[in-house]
Amino acid sequence: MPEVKEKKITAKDYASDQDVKWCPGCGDYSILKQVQSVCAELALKKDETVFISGIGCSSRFPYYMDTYGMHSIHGRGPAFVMGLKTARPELNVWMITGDGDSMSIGGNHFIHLLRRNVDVNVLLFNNQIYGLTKGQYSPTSEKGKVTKSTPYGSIDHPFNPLSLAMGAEATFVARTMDRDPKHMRPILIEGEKHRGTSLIEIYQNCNIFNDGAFFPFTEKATKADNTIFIEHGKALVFGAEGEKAIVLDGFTPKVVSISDIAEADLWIHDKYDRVKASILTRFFDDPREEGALPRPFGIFYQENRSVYEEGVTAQVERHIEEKGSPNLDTLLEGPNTWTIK
Amino acid sequence: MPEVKEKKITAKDYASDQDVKWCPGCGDYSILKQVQSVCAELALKKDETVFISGIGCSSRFPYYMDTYGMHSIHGRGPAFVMGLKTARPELNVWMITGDGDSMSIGGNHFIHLLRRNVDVNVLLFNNQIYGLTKGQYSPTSEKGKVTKSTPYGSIDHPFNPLSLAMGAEATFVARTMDRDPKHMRPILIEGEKHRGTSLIEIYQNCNIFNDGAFFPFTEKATKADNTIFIEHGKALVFGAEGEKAIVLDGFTPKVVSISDIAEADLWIHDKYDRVKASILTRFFDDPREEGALPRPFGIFYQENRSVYEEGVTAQVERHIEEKGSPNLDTLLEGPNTWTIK
Amino acid sequence: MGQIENQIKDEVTILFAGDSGDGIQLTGGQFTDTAALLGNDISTFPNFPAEIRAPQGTVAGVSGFQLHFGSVELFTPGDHADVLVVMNAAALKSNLDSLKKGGIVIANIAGFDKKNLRLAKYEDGVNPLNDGTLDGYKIHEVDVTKITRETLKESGLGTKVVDRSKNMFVLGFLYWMYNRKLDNTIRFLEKKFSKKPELIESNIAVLKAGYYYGDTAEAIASRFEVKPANIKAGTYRNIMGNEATAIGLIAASQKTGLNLFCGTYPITPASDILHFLSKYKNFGVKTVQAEDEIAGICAAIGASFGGALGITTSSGPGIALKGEAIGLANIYEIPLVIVNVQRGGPSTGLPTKTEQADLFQALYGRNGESPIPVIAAQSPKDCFSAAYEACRIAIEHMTPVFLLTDGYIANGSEPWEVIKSEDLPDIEVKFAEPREEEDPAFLPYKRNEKFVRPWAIPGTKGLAHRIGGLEKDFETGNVSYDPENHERMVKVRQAKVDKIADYIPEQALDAGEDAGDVLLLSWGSTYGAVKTATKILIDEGKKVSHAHVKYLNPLPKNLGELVKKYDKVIMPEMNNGQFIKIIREKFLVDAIGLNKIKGLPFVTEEIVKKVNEVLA
Amino acid sequence: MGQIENQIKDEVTILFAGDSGDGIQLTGGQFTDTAALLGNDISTFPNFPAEIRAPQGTVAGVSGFQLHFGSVELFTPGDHADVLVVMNAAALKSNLDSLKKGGIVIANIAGFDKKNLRLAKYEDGVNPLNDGTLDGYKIHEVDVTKITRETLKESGLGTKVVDRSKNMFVLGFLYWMYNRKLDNTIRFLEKKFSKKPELIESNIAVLKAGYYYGDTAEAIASRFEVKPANIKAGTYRNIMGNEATAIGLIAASQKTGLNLFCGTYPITPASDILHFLSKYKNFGVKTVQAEDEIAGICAAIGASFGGALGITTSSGPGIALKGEAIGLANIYEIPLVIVNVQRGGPSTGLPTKTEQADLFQALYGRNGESPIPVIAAQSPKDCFSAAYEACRIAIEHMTPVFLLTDGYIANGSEPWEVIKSEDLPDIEVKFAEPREEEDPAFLPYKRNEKFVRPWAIPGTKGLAHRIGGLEKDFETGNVSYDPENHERMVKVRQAKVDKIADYIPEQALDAGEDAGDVLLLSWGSTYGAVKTATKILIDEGKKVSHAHVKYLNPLPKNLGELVKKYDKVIMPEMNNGQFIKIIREKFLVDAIGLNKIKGLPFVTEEIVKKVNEVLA
Ligand SMILES: Cc1ncc(C[n+]2csc(CCOP(=O)(O)OP(=O)(O)O)c2C)c(N)n1
Ligand SMILES: Cc1ncc(C[n+]2csc(CCOP(=O)(O)OP(=O)(O)O)c2C)c(N)n1
Ligand code: SF4
Ligand code: SF4
Ligand SMILES: [Mg+2]
Ligand SMILES: [Mg+2]
Repeated sequence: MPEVKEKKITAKDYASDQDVKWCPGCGDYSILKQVQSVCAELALKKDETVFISGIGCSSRFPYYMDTYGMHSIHGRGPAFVMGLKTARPELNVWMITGDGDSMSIGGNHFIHLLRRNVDVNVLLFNNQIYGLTKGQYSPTSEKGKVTKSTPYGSIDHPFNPLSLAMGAEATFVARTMDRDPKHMRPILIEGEKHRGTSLIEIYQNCNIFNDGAFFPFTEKATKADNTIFIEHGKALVFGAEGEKAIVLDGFTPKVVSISDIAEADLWIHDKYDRVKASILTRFFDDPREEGALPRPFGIFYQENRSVYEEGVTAQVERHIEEKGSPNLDTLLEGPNTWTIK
Repeated sequence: MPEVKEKKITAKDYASDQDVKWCPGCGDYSILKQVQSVCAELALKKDETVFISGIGCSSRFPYYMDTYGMHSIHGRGPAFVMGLKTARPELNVWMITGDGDSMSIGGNHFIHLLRRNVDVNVLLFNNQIYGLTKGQYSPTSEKGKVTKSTPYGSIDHPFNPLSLAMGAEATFVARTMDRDPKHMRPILIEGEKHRGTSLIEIYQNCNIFNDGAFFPFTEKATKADNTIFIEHGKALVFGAEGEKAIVLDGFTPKVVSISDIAEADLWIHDKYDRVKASILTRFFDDPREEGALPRPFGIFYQENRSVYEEGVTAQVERHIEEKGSPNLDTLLEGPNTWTIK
Repeated sequence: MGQIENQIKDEVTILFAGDSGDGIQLTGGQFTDTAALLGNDISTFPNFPAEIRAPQGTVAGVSGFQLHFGSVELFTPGDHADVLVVMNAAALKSNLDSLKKGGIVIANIAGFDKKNLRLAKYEDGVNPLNDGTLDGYKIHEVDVTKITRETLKESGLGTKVVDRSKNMFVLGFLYWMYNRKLDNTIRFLEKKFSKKPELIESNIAVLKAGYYYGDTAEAIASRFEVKPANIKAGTYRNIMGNEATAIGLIAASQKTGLNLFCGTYPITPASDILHFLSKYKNFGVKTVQAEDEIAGICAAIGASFGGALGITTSSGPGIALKGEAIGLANIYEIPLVIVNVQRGGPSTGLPTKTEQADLFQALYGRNGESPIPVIAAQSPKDCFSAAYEACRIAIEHMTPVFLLTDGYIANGSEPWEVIKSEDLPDIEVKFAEPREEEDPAFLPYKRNEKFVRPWAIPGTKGLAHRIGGLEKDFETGNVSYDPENHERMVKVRQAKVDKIADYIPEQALDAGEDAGDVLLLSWGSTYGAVKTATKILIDEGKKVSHAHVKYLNPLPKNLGELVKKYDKVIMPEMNNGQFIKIIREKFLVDAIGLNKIKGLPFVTEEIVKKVNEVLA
Repeated sequence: MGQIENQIKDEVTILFAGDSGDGIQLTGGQFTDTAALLGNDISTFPNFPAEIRAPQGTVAGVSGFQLHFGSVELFTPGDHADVLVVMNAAALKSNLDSLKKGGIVIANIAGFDKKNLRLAKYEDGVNPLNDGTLDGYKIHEVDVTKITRETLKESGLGTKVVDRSKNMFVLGFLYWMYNRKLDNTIRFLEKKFSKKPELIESNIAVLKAGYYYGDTAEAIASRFEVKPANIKAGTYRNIMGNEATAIGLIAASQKTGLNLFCGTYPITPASDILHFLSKYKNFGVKTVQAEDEIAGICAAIGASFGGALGITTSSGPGIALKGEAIGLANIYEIPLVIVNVQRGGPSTGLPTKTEQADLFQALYGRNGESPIPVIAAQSPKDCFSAAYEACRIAIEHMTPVFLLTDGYIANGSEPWEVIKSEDLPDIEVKFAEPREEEDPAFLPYKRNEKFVRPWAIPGTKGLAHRIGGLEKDFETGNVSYDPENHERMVKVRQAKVDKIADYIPEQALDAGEDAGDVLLLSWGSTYGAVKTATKILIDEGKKVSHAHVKYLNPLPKNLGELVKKYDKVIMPEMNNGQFIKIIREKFLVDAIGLNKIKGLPFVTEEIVKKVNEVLA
């Protein structure tokens, strides 16, 4: 008997009927496209997938996905995720957030999500600016940034989101960029496969309020020298011809010419090594500075740790085993009664 | 002419007229005493010193200090500090917080305070429990903890407060304990001297709801083997007779017998080394486990970075220099006027 | 000395007071259980200090437990105590006001030594036991500490442990005074210390010592008897308000088959609801102690979106933090129960004291037009039905619902006739049905006759949809900036809440005629005091009626009509006047407020007095 | 063709509409400035889309700017436009409703090509320019894009840059229509592009092209003249509401010598206050963009504790988050100004639209009894005096104060007579004086005749003291759990706020007799529409009066008396009825609501209509 072939699901099937309303040229479009295409590749069930977001340009994302979705309130996405996943662990949940949403107002929920290790894919659209409120600096904006709210330059030292995540017990820490869809796809897929909170920071260009913030990493002329693509088990090499490598001098990373060192001395990326991953997250130099280390992209760190909602469910199940099925009448009666005749 | 000697100020001078109302035996008493005595030692001006706290047993602290003080709302201490210091950078400000106050509800303000590096001494009373609300687990409670709100054991993976602080760009990271006043004093003094946010985690026994949480580190019988006191420039040695040392095997710390290694191979503590400090904050094993690393006490990390409120003030001053003193009439007039006759 | 008299009493109020460490709550709880088991009606009121263990011996450290029991129906823990038990000087100092003129003081004289007198801030040389302070009262002094130690001197237990059982002496003595048997407490001790048999023995010994002391000591002239109450036949249990709330929530989840999800953050006096709920995991209850109140409520909303019964619990300051998320739940139109166990405010206020000052916060504490049903519980046991009813409205009307209780009834207890699960009212739950591709488009905001939209949960085929906090189109739920649509949506959200009035009972009178001189109009935990006062006034021949409002939003449809039938409307509230503003505004009646803002419940006589003033 | 007529007009309303990227706001702003400089009275209303750059050409992406200018006094941006300028089909679609019957449409036909018609969701083949949609209007079609490109074809500039100046063509053409000179805009262009001289030239060229087009094109039959208004002699400037708020706050800080500290978090439509304030660092202004709204207000409270003038600004959802901290400021009794630039709610609602639905949130949006003064601004320029007055009350009465404005007046603008700093009312600031050890103890909660406690700031000798959120003793401010003290404190905090009524003006009538058939009672940004409506009604001979309430808490002392003198009280509000509840409750008058909840301000005729209905 011939197999009945199901109609192959495509990226388009994940697009909702709503007009996408980001500014023309916004980096968000590329991310939306990759997510939809990854959904199709993994054939995620639309009816069992939920996109949850906070508030911001990026957080409009769920409206554009033909799945279940919650556009919630500013910064609180992780809490909605925690509630939904705890109640319904079997659902496939994605969270969309911006650098303001997750690093500013939502910082606390963000770090608590990571430590609890709820099974969710977190896409952090980092454009180093508040887009939706028309251009104020964010906790990831570089110091000295001139914006609407900092006409004479900002004073705050920024967060390094991945470094913060490492400190907050994250179990999957990765970075990619809007302008390199080929790189983004496998990272999204790995994130989806990871059990626990998969944090994927995506450098995203806001062409209206912070155009070019990441051009040193994303544009052809400068990309090769300013970025390093890290892969588990592969050496840390970069440059247009792969001519440069990173080695550790004690604990200090250094750029060397590949021809100058022995293969055995190369730094082989190990995503299970917390210390080395932490050092990698600290590759955070301003690319315009002399001797800047290249910015890493890829999966920095991964750890296998128990998942919050599974723990909750297991406890419920164990308790039912121990105490037996619930009996409402026993509960209503309580431990001590007396009877009046 | 004979010098007029001022009456020497004593710890008692910093005690307010209010009855101290912690439970008898609470570790908070010892911290209060040390802080008052350090204030006296440094002869801090009572009228120019402000203690700010959130809510919790620990946060009652300001009431007991005869300085200015704000007992505020749960978790928001850092924001009050930021406002007061920005408005009045010359004041000497201390912040008192608990593990619930700073790591749970106040986590976001806490990490933002650290990244901004406001000049304040933060004393984090970590008793791994909610004291004031009578014994629920906190984000620093160990997994599996049985408390009023987790009768079958907690599920959350806890924060490692110092590790989180490192990820949040802290510039001064230290740990001490209620039961070792001799160790606490110099740490408090160094914290007070540091320009920027000095984070001092203090292990504090809540003898009512979490008695003995830190006994492995604080009690005579076990202290020597379970703790390591780290000092800048000194080797990482510990044990009753200083017979054990820590060395790094690659990036992995190991306990060795001091007799087994050469002096040159000892790990000399360098509080300015971020990577090594980060590794030290990860000495976080359960002391009851086989092969547990000792828990470090002392100053883990220190960094000299510009202070938030000074940046704000400098900007104001530069702006006055550039634009001249303010003229309210010019402001009221605005750039464009017309006259109707 | 003369024979011991046996007096029959209709009702008695005992106030136990001592140091936080003295086991006062346990003692009171035991007496309560024993009285209940004998068939008395009871009502209790524990009163905690704000500190965990304030310094021993000080006024700040005094813990109290007031117990009212009787052979008649009771609705309050008693205006004033007949008997005041004080373990130390501070306990006397801070509670003497609550004792009836001529009442009995039982004092542990070990608690009146120099040190304790100083800690209680009596002046040097002054001892209230003998300086005339207690003139007009009947004093009975016992050296409880000493007798306890003597009783256990052979036990081999340390002094600390021995001293900890001195509350059992007091309990035994009171059992003697009130002709109670010891078995209930003995059973309790056997269970509690099942792993420490030496403590069972020692505690029972001291309990008995107290009982026998009554028999032998000749100082007390009377024993008292309080007969079983003539209450409705049936099986009863004793219940605390917070426990009743928790059980009410679980019952609603069991009855509907929805999983209960509670997202919350500890805060006094609401934490106990979490503590209770977290024990019942086998009922499918999931509790999350979140990082803060905001995360707690957002998690509950997330769970509700997933088809669970989402609950969040807190007290005033925590509720203040939830305002933004409550607005979201309102526009999501999703079931959610928000429990506020009110305490003294503003700000941190008086965390361990009671108040009713968060009604306006419930009604209005968020941005925009965001109407939310509000229900208030009137007594410890009523917390059960109020919680159950809050769930019913939340689920059947797809809306967040506020349940207001307060510190007074949350920690108080009373007997509760055990209800069978089958007798619980039905709650209708209907998830939206799966949809095939060829079916018409799913309209997540299309309403039924109650103006209620469908509850479409993830995992349901063909219902994928998105909800958000932006204004939404009337049917599709898609974002809409259309001006007319916005007005229509604001109005329909209001209409949906107003419509609930069709699904709740009309307002009934609790007592009195349906017209008259005065209507006492109350809500929440003032119920017992107002009911008792009304009875007294009616017995005095006054034309006074009482109506107690459980549904504060929407109001019962007949309420306006009802209030207008009285010459005067008096509204007692433990706040500076909140519900009265609603009544005045809605019905344009010149209602008169009676306000008590002391962190303490009304006593009956305060209400009687006010009514008499108004009538004069 | 015939000669061009020159009509004199009293007032004209122009509505510019086009894509967000079309420079509509700039065009409107330039026309406003030019009209203002000529001495017209003006009133403007910009209307933004919610998206930053919604897809070009769609209805969602339309940006509008309505400008009302006249030789008579104006109080609103005009009910309906005389002229509608549309840059594309979507702009016509979404704004035609706002055009007067018989009004003029100026349409850029390049914006009506196939693509644009499709984006605007017109059906295939339908073009509103020629399908009868515009029957009864005067249409003037211009291919703005084409002419602009032609004008600049020699300029060497790229098409993108060239196209961006097409708004200048429209502006030039309207200058011609309304007999305006170009110099103000030329000066503006010279300044704006001082670093890009090629753009000065090109923009001026297109501006002139527009002007000359009017001269040469023969399609328009009339030019119009609007004479300078007969307004009070003096020097004027144009001002937007948010700017006026910012300047009002700075003025109060300068006048008192206090440093201004603003702790805030961006949110539409309040962010501009932060943007303005952050520019004035040389005024000692310190702004902190905090991590969230809670941190923003807490930082402001911290700064106030330190002796600064603490300010926090937000809109509805952000204010919801501040509830707990506002309660703290209330019990701290410390100066603080909380600005809420209201927007459409509930929840995220309609972020770029206006509403007045946060009054109850201001009055009641927190736990416990926590009374806070509330002031509302009535127009863009009034934001200045309202902000200044909010600071005065905060400082002189040691209290947090709510200032309510809304999206309508925050983004709208009008002329404002420049005030001299010396003419600003005085604000009294008194920090508590240093104290020597031998002086009597400092009592941080001891009150003066206004019930106001001293402001004792760190750094002051001998005044070290602690404040907190727990209830405090009446004089010492130490923590107190005493029941009587709590009631006393709740009452005195209320009395302090009530007392402010002695220090604000009595309620005056804005128009009409002091008794009559109808009182229009308004608050906030409805002022202009209600004032204009009242004038019309009075002119028609109706017995209508108008009172506009600026102080919403406490209310002016005579307000009750005043409202009772009218047969009917009508209360227009851009919400579902909030202030009306206060008036009904307080004065037991059966006030009638007129409610518009569309994210848009009232137009005059809506009010006139309602009054006529009530009078009928
Ligand atoms: C409680 C609250 N505060 C503030 C806002 C206003 N607001 C909306 S989005 C946003 C920041 C957006 O920045 P980000 O998260 O980086 O998202 P982006 O727009 O850059 O994608 C702010 C401050 C809000 N909607 N709610
Ligand atoms: C907004 C708010 N939520 C909750 C509470 C209740 N609460 C008071 S203190 C506390 C936690 C205390 O724990 P921690 O900070 O560790 O202090 P500790 O008492 O252990 O010193 C909580 C939950 C509160 N006061 N305010
Ligand atoms: S403002 Fe920036 S982030 Fe937002 S949609 Fe536009 S380009 Fe994208
Ligand atoms: S509860 Fe614990 S932390 Fe609080 S005062 Fe008592 S011992 Fe100290
Ligand atoms: Mg952003
Ligand atoms: Mg703690």
